[in-house]
Amino acid sequence: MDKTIAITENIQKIRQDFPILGRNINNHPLVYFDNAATTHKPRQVLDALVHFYSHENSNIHRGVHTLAQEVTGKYENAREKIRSFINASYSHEIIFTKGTTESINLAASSFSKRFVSSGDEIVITEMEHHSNFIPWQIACSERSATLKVCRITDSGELDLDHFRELLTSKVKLIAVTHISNSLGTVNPVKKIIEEAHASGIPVLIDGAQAIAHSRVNVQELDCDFYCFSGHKMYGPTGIGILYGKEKYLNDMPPYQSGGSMIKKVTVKETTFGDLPLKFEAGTPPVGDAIALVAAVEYIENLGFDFIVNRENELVNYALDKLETLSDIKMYGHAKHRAPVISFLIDTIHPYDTGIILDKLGIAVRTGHHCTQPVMDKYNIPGTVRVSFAFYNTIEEIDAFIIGIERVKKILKV
Amino acid sequence: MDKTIAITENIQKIRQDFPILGRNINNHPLVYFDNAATTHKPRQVLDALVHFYSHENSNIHRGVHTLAQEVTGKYENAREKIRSFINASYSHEIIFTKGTTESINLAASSFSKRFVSSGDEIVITEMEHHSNFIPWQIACSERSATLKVCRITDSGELDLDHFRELLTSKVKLIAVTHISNSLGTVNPVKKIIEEAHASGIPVLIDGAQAIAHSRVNVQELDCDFYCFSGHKMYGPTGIGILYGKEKYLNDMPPYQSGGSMIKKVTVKETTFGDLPLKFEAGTPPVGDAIALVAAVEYIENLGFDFIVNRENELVNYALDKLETLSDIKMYGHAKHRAPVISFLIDTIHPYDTGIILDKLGIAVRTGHHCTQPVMDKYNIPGTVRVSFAFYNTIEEIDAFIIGIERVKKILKV
Amino acid sequence: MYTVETINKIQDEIVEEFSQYGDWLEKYELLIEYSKTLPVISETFKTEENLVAGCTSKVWLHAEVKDGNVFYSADSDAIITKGLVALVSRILSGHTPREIMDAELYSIKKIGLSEHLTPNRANGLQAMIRKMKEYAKSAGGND
Amino acid sequence: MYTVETINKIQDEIVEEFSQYGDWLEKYELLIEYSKTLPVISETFKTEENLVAGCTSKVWLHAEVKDGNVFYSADSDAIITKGLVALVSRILSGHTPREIMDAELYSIKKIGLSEHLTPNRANGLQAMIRKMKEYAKSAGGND
Ligand SMILES: Cc1ncc(COP(=O)(O)O)c(C=O)c1O
Ligand SMILES: Cc1ncc(COP(=O)(O)O)c(C=O)c1O
Repeated sequence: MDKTIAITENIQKIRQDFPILGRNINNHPLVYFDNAATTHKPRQVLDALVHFYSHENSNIHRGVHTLAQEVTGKYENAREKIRSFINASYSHEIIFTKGTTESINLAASSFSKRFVSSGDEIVITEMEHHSNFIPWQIACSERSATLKVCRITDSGELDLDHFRELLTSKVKLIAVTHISNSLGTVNPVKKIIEEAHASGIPVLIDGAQAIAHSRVNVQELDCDFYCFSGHKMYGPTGIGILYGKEKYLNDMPPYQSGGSMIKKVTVKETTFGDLPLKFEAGTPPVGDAIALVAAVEYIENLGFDFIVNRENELVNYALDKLETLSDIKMYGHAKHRAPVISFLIDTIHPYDTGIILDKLGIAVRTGHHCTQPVMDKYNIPGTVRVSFAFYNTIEEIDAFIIGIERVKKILKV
Repeated sequence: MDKTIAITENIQKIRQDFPILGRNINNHPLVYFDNAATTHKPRQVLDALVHFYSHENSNIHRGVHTLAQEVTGKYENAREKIRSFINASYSHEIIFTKGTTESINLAASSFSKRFVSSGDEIVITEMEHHSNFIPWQIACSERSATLKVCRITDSGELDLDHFRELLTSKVKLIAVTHISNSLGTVNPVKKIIEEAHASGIPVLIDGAQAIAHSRVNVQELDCDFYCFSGHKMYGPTGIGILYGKEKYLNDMPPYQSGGSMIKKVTVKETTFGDLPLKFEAGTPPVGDAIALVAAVEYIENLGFDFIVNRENELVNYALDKLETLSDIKMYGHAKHRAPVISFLIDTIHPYDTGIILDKLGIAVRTGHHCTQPVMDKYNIPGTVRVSFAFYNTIEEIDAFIIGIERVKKILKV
Repeated sequence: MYTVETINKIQDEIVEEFSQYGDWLEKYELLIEYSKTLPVISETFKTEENLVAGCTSKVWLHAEVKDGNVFYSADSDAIITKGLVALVSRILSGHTPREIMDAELYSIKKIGLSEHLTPNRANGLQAMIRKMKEYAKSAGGND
Repeated sequence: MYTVETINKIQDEIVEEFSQYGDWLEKYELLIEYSKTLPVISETFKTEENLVAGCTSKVWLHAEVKDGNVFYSADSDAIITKGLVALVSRILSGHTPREIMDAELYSIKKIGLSEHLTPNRANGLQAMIRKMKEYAKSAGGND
């Protein structure tokens, strides 16, 4: 009892760091269950942004003046902070991009130019977000390679038998999501990487949904690439990370080209600089990279022990409550799951559910969640998805459950 | 006299909007003459950023909940604001990117995939920033096309005779900078576009240096593409614009792929959405796009009449003062010039000049300014570059001139 | 002029009807009632071409001309969207192409459903209206 | 141990020398004086390979071993950079590979030039020191 009160007080304190959580929507207090789309930002992140722009702002690299030196240092410190956050071996294995989508596009374009030729194969899975699907589809079509798609089971888990069948000598890379954004499945990526490596195949992990919800250790996973977005980990939009093992990044050609990433430019020929700048053409999102440090620090201050416990508590409570309702059909029943729940109410279109919940101040995501192949598999137009962050509360879930009852009543189920 | 005082008071008021201008560097008040690298951000822009993240934050598109709707609306309003700022015909001709470099990479990759084949030519100029140089070099090498480089004259202007010679039927596109970032030259882009169009050749303008310093009207220019960065126009880092005429953008294949830019994804095939989303895969830098509106409003409130007058006054004063000094060699003597001055003091290395000036609190840029071919032309390792914004003052220029004298004394010229 | 007033007369009736309900809940319930009055598009017309782009839910829209007047049939897999298309269809259906093209749908705002009119609204109400007017145009509104 | 002290003795002398100058201006003037004492690299060694990467200005660095000791010659097109390389060269030149590899260049901070030590510093002082130690290593510091 005392412990519950302590946790509740703690959460109330945490919620104060997120000013937006105090908003009213349609005369109801906002219940924000769309954290898988984007998380909110604590004051600390905004303070870092404002401090940067109002006291330090400068372009980076090669400037000799104090501001340029300071900001270059802070930008490189941000890289080092991310390195230590995911335990990469070297900070030059951390490439700043504008988000997961760009990270994967970079990897798909640049890796396949170097390592994929006609007749080769790339393996992805049926549960990939479009951002980890289409870039490989395009890369394959450009290199006359074949895209192989690993099936998922009815419970929304990877079909590991099928996966093993796909591991032929033609496969040049496997791209798989750490956590499914539409089904909540946590994939056994360590095992997948082990088996892939046993066949000499490198693995790219789409970590967009994982990075904020459990400790990621790229050396322990031994993944070859890992991608994520700042805005899904309490940081600003416009910044993301591509982690890549040095041995691959070194061999891959640049992706974009322009300022800061060259050794020598002449009309005849251009030679490119070393990692990581080779992959960071132009002025990077310096302010966002620096503010991302504040997001990492915020997460580290809370600690993943707390975050994982808290989010498990929320998702388990919500699952229990949903089970007490009739006419709810869940999509995704993985044993190991993230704080993401996809469902439909009877034959009610997810759009209708979303509209009514919004009228009650409850923000859920509806639709295909950029995973059309998953929806095709289940032959549904989409789902209603709720996704939690540590700042959500049991009371919010109760309000959501009441909301579901009202949806059913209004839409006469 | 009264007018001067009024202007001075006005500038002092404007300077208050830029908190960083109050900083001391090495015990001297900061004199920031590195505006061509990046400009500072007024409070209004920071307020917009903070307001967005603390009251509105949400992912965009397809979300039916209120926050998602609001933010999608604001994001699309930002697009409309940029459209009206540069007077494009349609807001779907405005593509949000992370900066000029990405805008040009997108155009180079996507345009050339569609319109450039073996044996074709692309024309750029000797004064291009690497960001408007290397992407075309790479595109040409990928398409077995030839890159032609228009010469510049000793005074740092385009050699228009050479330009005309280059306009053959093989040329598929001309990419040229509006304003040279290392020489300050304002190119006669309207004339260039006219002549190119007369030969049926589309023109891309690199507007990175122009956008904040004079009114850009893309319909009047009739350019086919126009690229610029938010951070050089008093906006945040991580956001940029590619303007393209609908007729080209419609025909060009997507650049990056992923969420938000598709019509339908199946394992067999993906079909892409319409403009502008076709070119905006993944979560865009929403916060930065929205804050960019505040930057545009700030510029519009001041007005280009004021800005152009003010910056001309500053650059002319600085040029006059520099002329009174001995041993100064200027690079770039264009008749029509921007508030950018490149020079060297006798044989002093620009790095040495930069270091000493920094000790005096004066921030200048030194080096090749990402225009190595220009430095090669003049056979110098780089220049010292001062670049002004409306918030700079005559007193700052005086301090800079005194600084130059000290550099000469310390380095014994 | 008289004909446009007819469209507006229907609009005024609808505004009147909705004005009897105070809160959003009752309005939505009425909208759902509307959805049941929609002349349903025949399955053969549920083609890719007849889909309205820009809706999260699917909306199929078909138009037929009888005696110089345009009649709409439609369907949607989402009931609120279906209610919206039924509402607009009740306003526009049965009028001449010219009348439809000239119609200004002020009633939607007055009813208190203006939130659905923003271009970024995932139900694509604006897109539906645009498509209805396009049908009218190609049915002879060019006179 | 004795030998590292020799390097440190030189460092202490330099710290002492710089300590007589209060402000940055005098320090830089002294640095410029240092630049004139640098054993200048012969033109034939001004190769791409001998360039120190990561400097805004060009720095060429060469090392020779005489009687078991390493001697550096260098040049730079920027005088302050040249002063820095002269300073470090004065400290390290003439010592054994082992001594050079073990040397800790604490003097630079003490002199008040620590700003030049940040890795992002465009003069690449850290890169220079690294390259000098690499030369020492390949000259036999692996014993
Ligand atoms: C699993 C997964 N991958 C990739 C992405 C794309 O991330 P972003 O839109 O930040 O580029 C998302 C975000 O929706 C995601 O959930
Ligand atoms: C003329 C010109 N083009 C392109 C760029 C590249 O802009 P960004 O670094 O913002 O991508 C710059 C900026 O330095 C520039 O001055």
